[in-house]
Amino acid sequence: MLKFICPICEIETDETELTPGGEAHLKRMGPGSSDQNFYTYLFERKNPRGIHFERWLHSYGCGKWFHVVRCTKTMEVFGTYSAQDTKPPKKILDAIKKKLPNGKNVK
Amino acid sequence: MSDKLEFSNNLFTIKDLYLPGMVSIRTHLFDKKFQKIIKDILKINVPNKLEFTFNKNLYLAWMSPNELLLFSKNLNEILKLITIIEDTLKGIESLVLDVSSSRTVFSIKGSLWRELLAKGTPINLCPNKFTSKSFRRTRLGQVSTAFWMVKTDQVYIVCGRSFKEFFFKWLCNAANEKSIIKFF
Amino acid sequence: MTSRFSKGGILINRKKKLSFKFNGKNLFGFSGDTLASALLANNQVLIGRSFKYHRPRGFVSSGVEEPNALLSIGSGGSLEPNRSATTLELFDGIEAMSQNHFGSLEWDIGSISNFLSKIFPAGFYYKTFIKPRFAWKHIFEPTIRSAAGLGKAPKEHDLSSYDFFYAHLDVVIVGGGISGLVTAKNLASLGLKILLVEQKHFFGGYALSEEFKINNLDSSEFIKNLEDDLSKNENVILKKNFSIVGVHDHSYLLGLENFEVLESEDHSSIRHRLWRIRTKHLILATGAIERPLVFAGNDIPGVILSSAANEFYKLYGISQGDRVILITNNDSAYSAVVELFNAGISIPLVIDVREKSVGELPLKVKDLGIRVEFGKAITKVLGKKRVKAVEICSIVGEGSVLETIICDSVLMSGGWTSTLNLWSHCGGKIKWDNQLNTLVPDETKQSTNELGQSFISVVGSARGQFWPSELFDNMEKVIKNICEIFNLKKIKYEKYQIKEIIHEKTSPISCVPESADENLKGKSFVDYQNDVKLTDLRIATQEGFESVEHLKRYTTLGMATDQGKLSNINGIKILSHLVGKEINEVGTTTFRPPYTPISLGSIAGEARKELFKPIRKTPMHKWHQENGAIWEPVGDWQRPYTYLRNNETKEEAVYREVKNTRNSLGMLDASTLGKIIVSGNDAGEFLDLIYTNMMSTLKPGRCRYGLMCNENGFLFDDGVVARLNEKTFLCHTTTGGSDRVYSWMEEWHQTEWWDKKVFIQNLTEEYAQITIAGPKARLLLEKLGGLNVESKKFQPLDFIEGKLGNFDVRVFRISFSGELSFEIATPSANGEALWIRCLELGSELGITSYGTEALHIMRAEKGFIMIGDETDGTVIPQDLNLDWAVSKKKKDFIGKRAHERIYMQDPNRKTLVGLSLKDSTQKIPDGAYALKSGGNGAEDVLGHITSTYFSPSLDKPIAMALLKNGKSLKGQEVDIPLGSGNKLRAIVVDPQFYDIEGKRQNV
Amino acid sequence: MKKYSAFSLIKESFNNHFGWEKAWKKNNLKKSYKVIIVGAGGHGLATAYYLGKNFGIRDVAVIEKGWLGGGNTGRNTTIIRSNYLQEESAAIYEKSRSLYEKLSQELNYNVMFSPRGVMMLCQTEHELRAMRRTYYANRIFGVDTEMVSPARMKEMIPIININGPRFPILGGLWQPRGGTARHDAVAWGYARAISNWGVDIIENCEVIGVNKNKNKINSVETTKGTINCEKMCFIVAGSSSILAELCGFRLPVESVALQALVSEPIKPVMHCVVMANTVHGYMSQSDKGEMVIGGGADGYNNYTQRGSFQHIEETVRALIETFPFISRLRQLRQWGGIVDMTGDRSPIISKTPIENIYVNCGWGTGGFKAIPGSGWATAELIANGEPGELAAPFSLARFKEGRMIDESVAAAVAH
Ligand SMILES: Cc1cc2nc3c(=O)[nH]c(=O)nc-3n(C[C@H](O)[C@H](O)[C@H](O)COP(=O)(O)OP(=O)(O)OC[C@H]3O[C@@H](n4cnc5c(N)ncnc54)[C@H](O)[C@@H]3O)c2cc1C
Ligand SMILES: NC(=O)c1ccc[n+]([C@@H]2O[C@H](COP(=O)([O-])OP(=O)(O)OC[C@H]3O[C@@H](n4cnc5c(N)ncnc54)[C@H](O)[C@@H]3O)[C@@H](O)[C@H]2O)c1
Ligand SMILES: Cc1cc2nc3c(=O)[nH]c(=O)nc-3n(C[C@H](O)[C@H](O)[C@H](O)COP(=O)(O)O)c2cc1C
Ligand SMILES: [Zn+2]
Repeated sequence: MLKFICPICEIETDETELTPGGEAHLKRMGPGSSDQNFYTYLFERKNPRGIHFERWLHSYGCGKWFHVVRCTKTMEVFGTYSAQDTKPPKKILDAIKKKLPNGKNVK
Repeated sequence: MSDKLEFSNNLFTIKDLYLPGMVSIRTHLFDKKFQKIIKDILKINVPNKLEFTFNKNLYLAWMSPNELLLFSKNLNEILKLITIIEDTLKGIESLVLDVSSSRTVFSIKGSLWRELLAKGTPINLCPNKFTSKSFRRTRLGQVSTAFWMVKTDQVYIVCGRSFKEFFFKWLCNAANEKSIIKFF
Repeated sequence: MTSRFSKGGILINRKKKLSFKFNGKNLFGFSGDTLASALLANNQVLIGRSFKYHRPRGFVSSGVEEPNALLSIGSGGSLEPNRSATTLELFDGIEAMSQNHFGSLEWDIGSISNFLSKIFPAGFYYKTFIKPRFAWKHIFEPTIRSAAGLGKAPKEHDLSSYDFFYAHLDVVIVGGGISGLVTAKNLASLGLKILLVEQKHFFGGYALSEEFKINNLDSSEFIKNLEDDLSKNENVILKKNFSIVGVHDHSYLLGLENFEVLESEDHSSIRHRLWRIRTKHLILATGAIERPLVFAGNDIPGVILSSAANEFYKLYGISQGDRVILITNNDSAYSAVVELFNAGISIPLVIDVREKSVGELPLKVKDLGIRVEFGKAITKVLGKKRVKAVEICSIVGEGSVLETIICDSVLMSGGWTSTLNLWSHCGGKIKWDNQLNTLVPDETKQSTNELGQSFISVVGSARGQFWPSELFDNMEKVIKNICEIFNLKKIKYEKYQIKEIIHEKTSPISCVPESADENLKGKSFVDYQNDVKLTDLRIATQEGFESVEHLKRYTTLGMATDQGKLSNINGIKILSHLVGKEINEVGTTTFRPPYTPISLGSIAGEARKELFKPIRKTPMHKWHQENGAIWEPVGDWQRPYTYLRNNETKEEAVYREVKNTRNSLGMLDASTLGKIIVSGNDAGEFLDLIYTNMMSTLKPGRCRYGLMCNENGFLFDDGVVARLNEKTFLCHTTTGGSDRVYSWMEEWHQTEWWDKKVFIQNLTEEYAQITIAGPKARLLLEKLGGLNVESKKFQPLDFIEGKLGNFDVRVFRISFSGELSFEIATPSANGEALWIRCLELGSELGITSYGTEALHIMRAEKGFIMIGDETDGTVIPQDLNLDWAVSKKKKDFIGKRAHERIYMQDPNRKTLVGLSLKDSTQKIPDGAYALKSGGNGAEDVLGHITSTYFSPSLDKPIAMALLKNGKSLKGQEVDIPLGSGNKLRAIVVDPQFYDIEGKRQNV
Repeated sequence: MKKYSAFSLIKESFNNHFGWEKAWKKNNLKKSYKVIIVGAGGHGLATAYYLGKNFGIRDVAVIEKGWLGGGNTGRNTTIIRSNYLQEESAAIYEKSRSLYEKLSQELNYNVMFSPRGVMMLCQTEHELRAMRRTYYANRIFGVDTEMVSPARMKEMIPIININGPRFPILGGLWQPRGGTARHDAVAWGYARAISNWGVDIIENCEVIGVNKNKNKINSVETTKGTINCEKMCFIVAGSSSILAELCGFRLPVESVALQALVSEPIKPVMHCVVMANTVHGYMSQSDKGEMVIGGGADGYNNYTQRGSFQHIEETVRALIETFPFISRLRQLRQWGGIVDMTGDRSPIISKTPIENIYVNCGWGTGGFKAIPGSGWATAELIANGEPGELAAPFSLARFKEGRMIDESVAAAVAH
């Protein structure tokens, strides 16, 4: 049973109050994009064993989407940030670097 | 549906506050102009995150960074206020809607209300976490709700109107005197 | 004979006698007993039959690890199968029945399989029953199945109630033994919120039945004081009958609190409460469990763990027999012998498999004059339903009998296993410690919480430190650590004085004699409940099932209701021996929740019957209820399917409703339709992206039918959009779609197009909505009065706002039935009143209410699509001839790119057509398929029927279908195979059947 | 290989069963193989089996990072059915089901395939309609099913509650020849058969890299060394994205946890498999007597083989509603598996961007039933380098073309 700090409400929220929304920072491909790009956007996922950038919705709370950085192997949460941030904040990236100095993902 | 929903036992009194008034105000809450307007009209401050402010019969609660819920037990008061607020907010990006019919409010009286609610919501209801200022939206007994404390021994809970009979049954079940823990 | 001493028993209250039944016999016990101790007090040693071979079994333990003593408790709606007698606190009136026997417990016909046990070793069923093929289905499997299971399932509804609770804590301490209590005591003054739980009905754990001094107090007195102390402390919640059963991600714990005794006294009390706990720190003081030794006949009733015998004696005043022997590989088990001897039991022999021991306890036993034999073992236990004697042999060798000793009970001890299940539930690793002869937590591989930090500490014998003087070795460290975690000033830790007991090391031996012959091994049980013997483990490894996981699955070792609490360690020791690997190389199987089985009822909690799932009701629900509505669940909503009058059938009612609406007037509760406000300067632009058609060009005061696709291009919702004013739109959605569409819009707004200036609000519940349809619809609105609804003023797809009678309304002129139709929206609070008003005024116009089925028929007669019928998540608007609602002008909208993909352009896509039957007495069945006429097989499939009805308006069957290249099939015949093997012949037509020119709705 | 039979069992009993051989050999790696299959789950082993049986290709290694059958094959709720809506699905699942019927005899290993019947409940009008559609599709595509009335259902499953106040049962889709099988035995049986042919099964050996030359693979790196191969196929369910990453491409799959639980064993009370899709839960009783229960998958990416308790909760609630008697039974154990969900919830048996690498994955929550059929089809793909009829619709290309095979449309969960 996961819990995250909703960056909007700034409180701990229980998984039962949230809705998962899959990989974050996907670039939407609209009309005119190539078949490959459109396929990548719709279907191809990183699905890493390790650090995952993902989206969650505080559905039973403020109703806002937010970003989470979570390890899919240990469930460690490296931080949460706004859905309108197109990149993860430096603080979170630093925390990840500290955990995985060689840049490789967790085994 | 107009049948009143009421329940009481030795510990709790649960009541549907039949037809109170509610207004949803959507705008950017941090906007200073907006804050002033609210202060002028309602004589209360825009509440902080996860909190509510009040003035006699009026409660103004934080729903999200761009939504407030204005609540009064008196529907007419609210209906009057809506027009005023709407008019005053004209220049500001906002949406003011009467939602009095969308939702209903239950009052739960009884000093053990924290215990009752903790049967259904995962949020931390310890007195130092959920205080007399707090306003929380949560999933409670499978229903989307919001609640706040109006007296030390009384809370108000909002839920969607169509859920109210189900939710009322849930509350009555949770009010079971035989299942008291005295946790808080 | 087992019996109760006339004195003693710390837990029982001899003044309070309780009666209970076992297999119909009336028996008595005392308050404070467990069912197990009460049965033993009545000399009931034979208690059940094993799973596979139906061997007679008795108690081996006194706690949650019990594999044998499983009983069915209660009857009817309160029957509970497989309840271990050792964990059930006795209450008045318990009815207990033994399980898994054909015939009586004493004379079980099923025990024939015991004689065949040699032919039926582990995994035998994979090797046989293969041929002939039909025999498996008709003979073998039914035979195997009929032998399955232990107790019988209840047949009636469960009458008990179950409770839930969410708790947030700083520290949870699991285990109310001496270690847990002392830890709590040390933390109690820190101001942290602490929960200490003990699964049993008493505190103290093993220390309660042990004799040692702590701070100069008797251990039992020390515990009593601690308990009293803690129960007065505000920061500590002390709970008995409460078991932590699971540790889940992000430090989420599940705990089950048991109120069975209370419930037996007061039926309105709850039975179980499932606690869902978030804790910052978790302390395991879960203690240790004694291991059996593996020798022939170690399962015969009367063979019991030495610690269990000791507990039964000290806590409940029970003696296991008149002549008791002990077999042990360690010193600790000697204490039971001392106790029993002092109580006057005859102890003919203590067998110690070790070469020697100069520990204090063995010496004491010798001093008492008890015969102790070192380096010896048990060849086998004699007796069938009760121990009669044991044959003694040397530990080395195959087990030639040296001597036979008469006795009626055998105590055994194979050392101790620390209880570390909870340490591992969430990924923590454990390792074997040869020195301590137990599993210990691997501190380098711990479970972690959401911060990636470890959050579990282990204290007491759960760490493998079993002797009293060692119990608190790491207590100071744990307390300090907690102070650091919570940023508290370090507190002084008080040292405890416990006299050290000089002891010898436990022997690693767990099977005796070491080279027992095959016949003995075939009677030496490792897993009692599942009848896994030494020979099974040998055969399995010989066949290559050497991974501990394969061994488990092949032999079912550790898969019984006790989950291997007694058997797992012996199992891996034996495995390590068989494959010649270190225990740590062999590893353990995975510990999984729950630690002890929990009732499914407690998992469901209160969510059963009417609280199972939320039900949503419209403002007019009560009226529907009182007027014959048959309900149809749509999402969480309940909608009237139709209203039954007098003795009508469902079908008759529906046809009546359709005809009445078409001929005069009908009204429908449409309140469940989704109503979403989208408002702001960019609202039009935003909706242009959400809908396939153009919404920004809609004029205020007007409505437009719109479609929504997902990014895959598939149609997922539709509805009428009304432009309320320059910047505000009201979007109607389907009943099931309102929440989905609202979240959909929010998601796109928040995560992709947050620059668009809009606010979105779901007003579904704010308005009750009533559809007034039929030729007399306008008359009714005029009667209600207040609005000008003349056809010139109020055109199709217009809406007006104002007062209708006394009601604040918004009226839309939209039609889903093909009739002249108005949808009236009014605040929900007035919904019921308006509905009743319409009925009153409409009665002389012949109004009738209609339900969803009539609605569906009427829309099908008109060829209107229905989300969920004509669509199924794979259909694009173009398939439904809705190209006109898909903008070609817009640069972008959700789904547009997807429509450009090859397969979406395929001319062979299925498209919507109508079907008309030649024989109008027939009806095309729901879900049927259409084939090329004359076709039979899969290659002839054209598509499937999406909607099919008998049309009361046209008095003939109608249907719609999605057929391959449907447009090209117009006028052709297709075949529709029926379940019966017959076929219907249909003609492909336009999917509009009724009032094709649309005259009726445009009046 | 010693033949298994009642006779050999009795004979061995006189010899204290000392004569049994290893079910599959513990081999050492050779330098090179014609085909390397990564993943010794049911699908990997079955693929090796049909490669040997149908194409005579036996110079094969099956590489397994843990213990054979320890992935989802060893942790599923063992439901076998083929009453799928879409033609392509029906074809492969029905092929599979029919292979299951004779699998014990074919492998000389009792996989305990138990055609006890699968009942899918209809609890709303909408579901009833959708199920009827499936029924008619089944008739045409050669899958034997029938619709049953609530009354008939009550006769067949006396413990069911057909009058649930909230979701009364309106009917059911019954597949009499669906059922269950002993999941571990399926893996062990295939392993025994291929090992007997000389196929190497290498356990405790993880593939950690692939060596490519241009667009072709020539060897794989494992924790036990480098192995050359002519072709490679990875069949690793929840780990598919990881293998794909090693190979240098991505897949349209996500790994999520699916959980199951068992009750304590009770005497037989329910003789068929029941699936309740509206309330979302399914249950059958194993030959040992436990009620085997499963439900919905988590919605977030996960590699831990643990899931969130809320799904257990929802599943149990749903089943108590449908089978009130289970309320007083106890949950004995719960566990999770990592399943690979594709964009349309249908599997992938396909060529990949790398010329001689093939993939079989995406079975998600429902691939146990497909093991023989999928092995059959995958063997064909590997042997010929091109998919046969069964596999062709399940290519990766379908996602680009928009030609999805969506089973969820029939309102069915995919088990
Ligand atoms: C709880 C649950 C219930 C289910 N219920 C059903 C059901 O009732 N009916 C049904 O039909 N299906 C069901 N399924 C789905 C079914 O179990 C799977 O679809 C099926 O078992 C997949 O088999 P597989 O052989 O593809 O994968 P697996 O059995 O998972 O095998 C893959 C193997 O690959 C190995 N591997 C991974 N990475 C590497 C590497 N780098 N190197 C070497 N080896 C590697 C893994 O260790 C594993 O052994 C269920 C699944 C779960 C989890
Ligand atoms: N001399 C020896 O070799 C030896 C060996 C073993 C035990 N002992 C004695 O046993 C005692 C050990 O004390 P301790 O406190 O460490 O252990 P304990 O076994 O006395 O107490 C542990 C308690 O935790 C409870 N528990 C376990 N799992 C639980 C769960 N999941 N939820 C709720 N409760 C749970 C148990 O019911 C038990 O009461 C000492 O008195 C020690 O002398 C001695
Ligand atoms: C069909 C089926 C039946 C099972 N029955 C039992 C059982 O009776 N007892 C038990 O302890 N576990 C049972 N299990 C669960 C396994 O012990 C184990 O949890 C599961 O295979 C997952 O492996 P893991 O827990 O080692 O990760 C069963 C599993 C399956 C798939
Ligand atoms: Zn929030």
